[in-house]
Amino acid sequence: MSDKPAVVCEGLSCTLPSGVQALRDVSFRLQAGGLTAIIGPSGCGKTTLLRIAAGLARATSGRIQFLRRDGSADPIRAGHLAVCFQDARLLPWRKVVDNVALPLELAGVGRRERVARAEAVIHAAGLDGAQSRLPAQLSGGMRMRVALARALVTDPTVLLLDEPCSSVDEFTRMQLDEEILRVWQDSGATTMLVTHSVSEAVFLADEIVIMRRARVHSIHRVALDRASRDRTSHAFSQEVELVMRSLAVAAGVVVP
Amino acid sequence: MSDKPAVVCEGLSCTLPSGVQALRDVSFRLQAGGLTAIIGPSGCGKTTLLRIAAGLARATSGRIQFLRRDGSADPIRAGHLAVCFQDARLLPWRKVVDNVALPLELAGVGRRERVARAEAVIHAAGLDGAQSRLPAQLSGGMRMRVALARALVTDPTVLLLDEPCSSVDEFTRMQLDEEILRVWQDSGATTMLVTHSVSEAVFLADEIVIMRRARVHSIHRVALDRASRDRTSHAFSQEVELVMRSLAVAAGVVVP
Amino acid sequence: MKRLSEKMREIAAPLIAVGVIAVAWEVAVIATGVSPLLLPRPTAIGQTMWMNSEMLLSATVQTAIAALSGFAIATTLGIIGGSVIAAVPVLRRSIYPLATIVQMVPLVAVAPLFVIWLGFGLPTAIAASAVVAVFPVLAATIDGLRSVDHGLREIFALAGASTWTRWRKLDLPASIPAIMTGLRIAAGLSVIGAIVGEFVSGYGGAHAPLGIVVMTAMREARTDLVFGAVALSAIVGFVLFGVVSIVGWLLVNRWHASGQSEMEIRR
Amino acid sequence: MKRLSEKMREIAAPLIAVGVIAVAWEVAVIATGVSPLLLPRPTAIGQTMWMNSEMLLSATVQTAIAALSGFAIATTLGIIGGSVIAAVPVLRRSIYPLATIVQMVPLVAVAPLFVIWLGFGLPTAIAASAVVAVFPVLAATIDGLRSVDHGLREIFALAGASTWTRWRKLDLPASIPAIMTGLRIAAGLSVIGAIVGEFVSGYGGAHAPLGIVVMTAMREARTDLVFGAVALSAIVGFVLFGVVSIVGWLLVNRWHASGQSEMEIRR
Amino acid sequence: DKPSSPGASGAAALVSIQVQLNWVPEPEFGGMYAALQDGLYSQAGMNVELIKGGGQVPCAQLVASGRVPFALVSAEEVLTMRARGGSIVGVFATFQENPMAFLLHEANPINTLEQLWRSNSMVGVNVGLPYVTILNEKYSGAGLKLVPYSGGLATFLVTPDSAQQCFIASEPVECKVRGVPVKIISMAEVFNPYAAVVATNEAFLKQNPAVVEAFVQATQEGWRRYLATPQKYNPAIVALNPSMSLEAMNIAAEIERSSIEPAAGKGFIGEMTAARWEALGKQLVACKVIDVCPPVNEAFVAPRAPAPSPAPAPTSTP
Ligand SMILES: Nc1ncnc2c1ncn2[C@@H]1O[C@H](COP(=O)(O)OP(=O)(O)OP(=O)(O)O)[C@@H](O)[C@H]1O
Ligand SMILES: Nc1ncnc2c1ncn2[C@@H]1O[C@H](COP(=O)(O)OP(=O)(O)OP(=O)(O)O)[C@@H](O)[C@H]1O
Ligand SMILES: [Mg+2]
Ligand SMILES: [Mg+2]
Repeated sequence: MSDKPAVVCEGLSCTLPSGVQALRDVSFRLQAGGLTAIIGPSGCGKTTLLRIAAGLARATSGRIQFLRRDGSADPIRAGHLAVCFQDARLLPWRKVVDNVALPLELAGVGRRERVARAEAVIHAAGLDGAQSRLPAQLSGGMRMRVALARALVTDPTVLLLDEPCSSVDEFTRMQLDEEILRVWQDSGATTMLVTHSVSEAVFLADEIVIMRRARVHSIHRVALDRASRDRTSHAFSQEVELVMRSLAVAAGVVVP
Repeated sequence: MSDKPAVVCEGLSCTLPSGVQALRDVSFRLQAGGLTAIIGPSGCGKTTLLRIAAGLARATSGRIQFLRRDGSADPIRAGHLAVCFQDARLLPWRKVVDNVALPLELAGVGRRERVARAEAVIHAAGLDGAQSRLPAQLSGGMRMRVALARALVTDPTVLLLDEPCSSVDEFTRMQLDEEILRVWQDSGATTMLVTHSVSEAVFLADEIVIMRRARVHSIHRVALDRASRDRTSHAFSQEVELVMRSLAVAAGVVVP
Repeated sequence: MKRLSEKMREIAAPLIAVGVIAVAWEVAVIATGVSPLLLPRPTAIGQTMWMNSEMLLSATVQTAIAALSGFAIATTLGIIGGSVIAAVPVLRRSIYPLATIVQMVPLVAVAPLFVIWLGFGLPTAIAASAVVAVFPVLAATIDGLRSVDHGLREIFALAGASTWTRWRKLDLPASIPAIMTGLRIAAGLSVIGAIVGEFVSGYGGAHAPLGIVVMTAMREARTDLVFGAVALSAIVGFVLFGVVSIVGWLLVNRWHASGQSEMEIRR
Repeated sequence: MKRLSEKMREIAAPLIAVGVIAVAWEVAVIATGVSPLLLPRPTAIGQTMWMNSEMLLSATVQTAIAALSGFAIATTLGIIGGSVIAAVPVLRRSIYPLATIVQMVPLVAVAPLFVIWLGFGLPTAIAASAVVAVFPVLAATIDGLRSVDHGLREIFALAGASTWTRWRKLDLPASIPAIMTGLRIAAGLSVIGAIVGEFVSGYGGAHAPLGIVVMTAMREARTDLVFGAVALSAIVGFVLFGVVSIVGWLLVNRWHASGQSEMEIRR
Repeated sequence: DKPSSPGASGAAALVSIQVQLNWVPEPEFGGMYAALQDGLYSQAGMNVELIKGGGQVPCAQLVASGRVPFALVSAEEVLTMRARGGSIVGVFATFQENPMAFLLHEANPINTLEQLWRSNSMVGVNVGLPYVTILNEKYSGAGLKLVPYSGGLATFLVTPDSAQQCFIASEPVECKVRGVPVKIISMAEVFNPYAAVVATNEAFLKQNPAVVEAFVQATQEGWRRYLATPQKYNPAIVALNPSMSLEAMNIAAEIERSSIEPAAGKGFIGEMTAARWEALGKQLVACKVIDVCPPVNEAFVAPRAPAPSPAPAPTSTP
């Protein structure tokens, strides 16, 4: 896992063409091989941050760097950075299995292998039986799961997930969380997870970046041992409560 | 409020063109002026049910009826049934305010009045300042809030909401829940709310229909008084726990 | 399969329309007493076509060959050229507007060049057909490619897909509905292009193609034969149009809005 | 505003391309020694145009009036007709394929009808222009309307919007990018339609339009004048194309993919 | 307002008459422009408008359908239209000799129709004209490469051993002006219909015989004047068609004179005879353009010989 880069943001600001300042002086670090969650009110700049990290948008000032353990810059090879966007973005003419296998196809993986790998993640995403449906024949939650499966099917060094589980029920979400965890642990990818679920963040992340109005509000290190992250435990609830309070402040809610 | 119809589903089944059976023998009743939540795993048929209720899809068998208090059929006038779909469905060339005001515009409400009414819901949805942006200039969560605002801006007799709050953070969601509650109480609309959040369902609904694999798994009457629905109270947590267990069964999760 | 057979049934619809129009036309001509030299009756046209069926058949075959070849060339050049132009912004700004010129040149004016370069007969008719038909394909391809969803393009950019790969797997499939519009327009144009090409390029072998039949019949004031030949060229165009429509439908009906049947509120 | 001025700059690009092509052409003609009777040098064409500028200017104005009027008629009929056809499935199945015929009729063949119904000169040139240009607009409108997102249509259906309201507020705006493609194709066709119309209809006014100039110059083997007249007709076409493109861009750049600049991966 | 007896009411109400020409203003219509310029038509009580044509104007259909009272057509068009039921009538024949000919480069060894048709030259001809069929039958032009005449001269000029059909007062003049040595081979020996025939339609003729007669006479006089001094009238034609030079028009007028003017002492301008129409009809039937020749005496109204003295057109019919 020593080959996964750290992602370092320093003083990132981003003013969009419309004049909206989506990020102001955002600094934080995704630990190499770590899993960092980003939470914050709707519209606070999470997606913009993820897009800059993915190289799809340019920061107005500040910089973002991918660094190896030894401090040298890591020019991530194309295809080694996987993104699950907030909208599913499926190719409407491709079956589920071919949508999921797309990144492998583009990376030149042979047909048999990529179908096998795609079917494995499709199964993990609870989409058995939908392999040969077209996106239009899926429910909204299923479409998002296909998009997540497509991001997880590769063996990325950097994994950026933008609310991958927002449109599924709580139990499916837990199941998907397990899958994200598995992929992260297997691949050791440096992972950034944008989410609205505090309990999801606490369950999955090493660190939680709480954003507020285009800025980093606070950064919370999850104090729980990975082994002891049981959602039903008291410690877990306490941790969730803690983050929730920070988030409440970020969201401008008066905390009782 | 006596003019709001009850919605009665009897033995609804729906086989989609692809051969998927999205609903099997679904029966339940939306009380006139009541607020019913539908929860269930992703892909279990919630959206299909909502589409049939909205008249956008046809049931293969069974029937759905809109009934007045006196038992006569209520042919709901166009524009008196409002839907917030799972995807935002905004007109990309219209500003936020004009998207929200669209149903009023189509109902022939004058420009000044409809802008005023639209701005009020835009404010309640936490979208102040975004009135004159185009949909492409919004974040994912903001787009969904615009869609919700568009459904709430009319004075519907039947209100169908399909996961309106799934892509926002927990605090914005609470704020939106308050707004849904307010609109529901003001208009007395017979409301159906598809949601993935059990606590949202418990907070808002009179009854919770739990679906499983195209069928109604169980129907839960929320035992709490509306006045005493405090999310931090023990009674509330208990109620949530109760529904969660049913849902866990529906989702096929072994409950400890 | 059921839907494909439905599609086949759609072929019947224009035939019925043709029948209705023909009857209306017949009645109108008889009622208004317009001279058959200007507007012959459909029955007279049919009779003439029947009497000259052998000659007309061979003419139609020749013109169809020219039109089909021209259409094929226009399709190929239009899609390739359009893709290149869409991919290179400087070309799109400079060459694309100029490409309009290819459809604006009066063929008779450049006929001598065509004829010198390509010779008389079929080659010039094919070239004329291609020249007239290429711009719609080009324009539709360019506009289609430029309308591809940027979100989907990002998926390919992240995977490091080459422009060529992205074109094959995203841009082209996503543009098929637009390109089909271009091809539908080009279908008809390729036929008229072939006929005008025949006007200027001539006899081409023992039997005259439709363009020559039209010219000769016009000079001989055989209006019914003119209309018969025009009807046959229209049939060539219809068939091409129909094939394009069916192919387009087969390609996109499963995923594109245009392939889905219209929704209506049911309650 | 900055983006509009950028758009204006785009007008310069084809002009530069014209310059480059002209130089290449000049060199090629000199190098290959092709007869100026077949392919005159651009400088010779320029000279001839300059010497005949008055005559050519008035010819261009006349042809431009015909082409513009034809284009306007084609746009109106194409959009209205396309909307009606798209709205009524039975028409779409029966009439739409038949509509291809309007662009497939050799104008010379129906010229007598045109001239007799519409009279000499301008009216017939306008009609010819409209006939040639209408189908692309029609086809693009139909295909555009049929591609409107069904999800958005449901919003209107639920609000009980009439077909007319939905057309104004949803279908038409959503189809503008597609319609613009049709109009871009129609721009060039309307010019060639006007010129062919002039071939068959003669001219009413004192001065000959471009179609007549082309005809007479050909008869007199004044190839440089033929090319000069063709160049002027091309300019009319360009201007029309340019106006359509700019109008289209102004209408959709804020919301449609085609108006957004290309994304590239930055890291 | 319907045209009625012309000249009867003097200058009061001029009858409005349109004439559809089949080409742009050129010396082939010189007599009509001369009549216009000298006011012969208005003296005859007509306000004549010569509508400029464009090469593909459907003149025969226009006049047969009554869209215009007069149009210029060829004699074979009159017969074919009549054979198909069109009510067109020739009233004045401008060209007594077929003005269509073959144009060859001067250096070309071919000098006769027979030589040309038995050669394997490339010959540009209009598709669908009867003379091709006639020549084919007569000389079996098996080796000949017939190509469509596209209305231009460029192909001919760059191909020294080619030939193409021409109008004697047009393409040869252009070549002369350019200094390209050419020669022409007339096709009159095998196919000699009247050309630039002024035609009207039967209904108009029946209702306005006087108008037709007056028009024909004014045209006749116009031609007489034009052929006498074409230089006097050509500037006005150049003004209408600046693409042809005055020099070229003057040359053209000289060339066409012999085909228009009657040979000394024989006939008169515009004359038509039944024999010539009969002969044409036979040829058209022979080459299957028409199945049966319509009665030729109905196909034309021979113009009267002009009054011996060069007087203005008759202005009074009591
Ligand atoms: N257009 C369609 N064609 C074929 N199958 C469809 C179509 N739309 C939905 N389905 C299938 O119907 C079933 C029910 O879909 P529906 O959208 O009602 O689910 P849902 O409960 O709303 O799920 P989610 O919570 O993910 O939105 C799913 O299995 C889905 O795959
Ligand atoms: N293309 C755009 N043009 C202009 N403004 C934009 C654009 N995209 C986003 N914005 C604005 O930038 C801000 C940050 O947007 P972003 O998408 O990063 O929010 P987010 O935190 O992801 O929100 P959400 O949770 O709702 O997805 C918002 O105020 C949004 O309105
Ligand atoms: Mg976002
Ligand atoms: Mg759903």
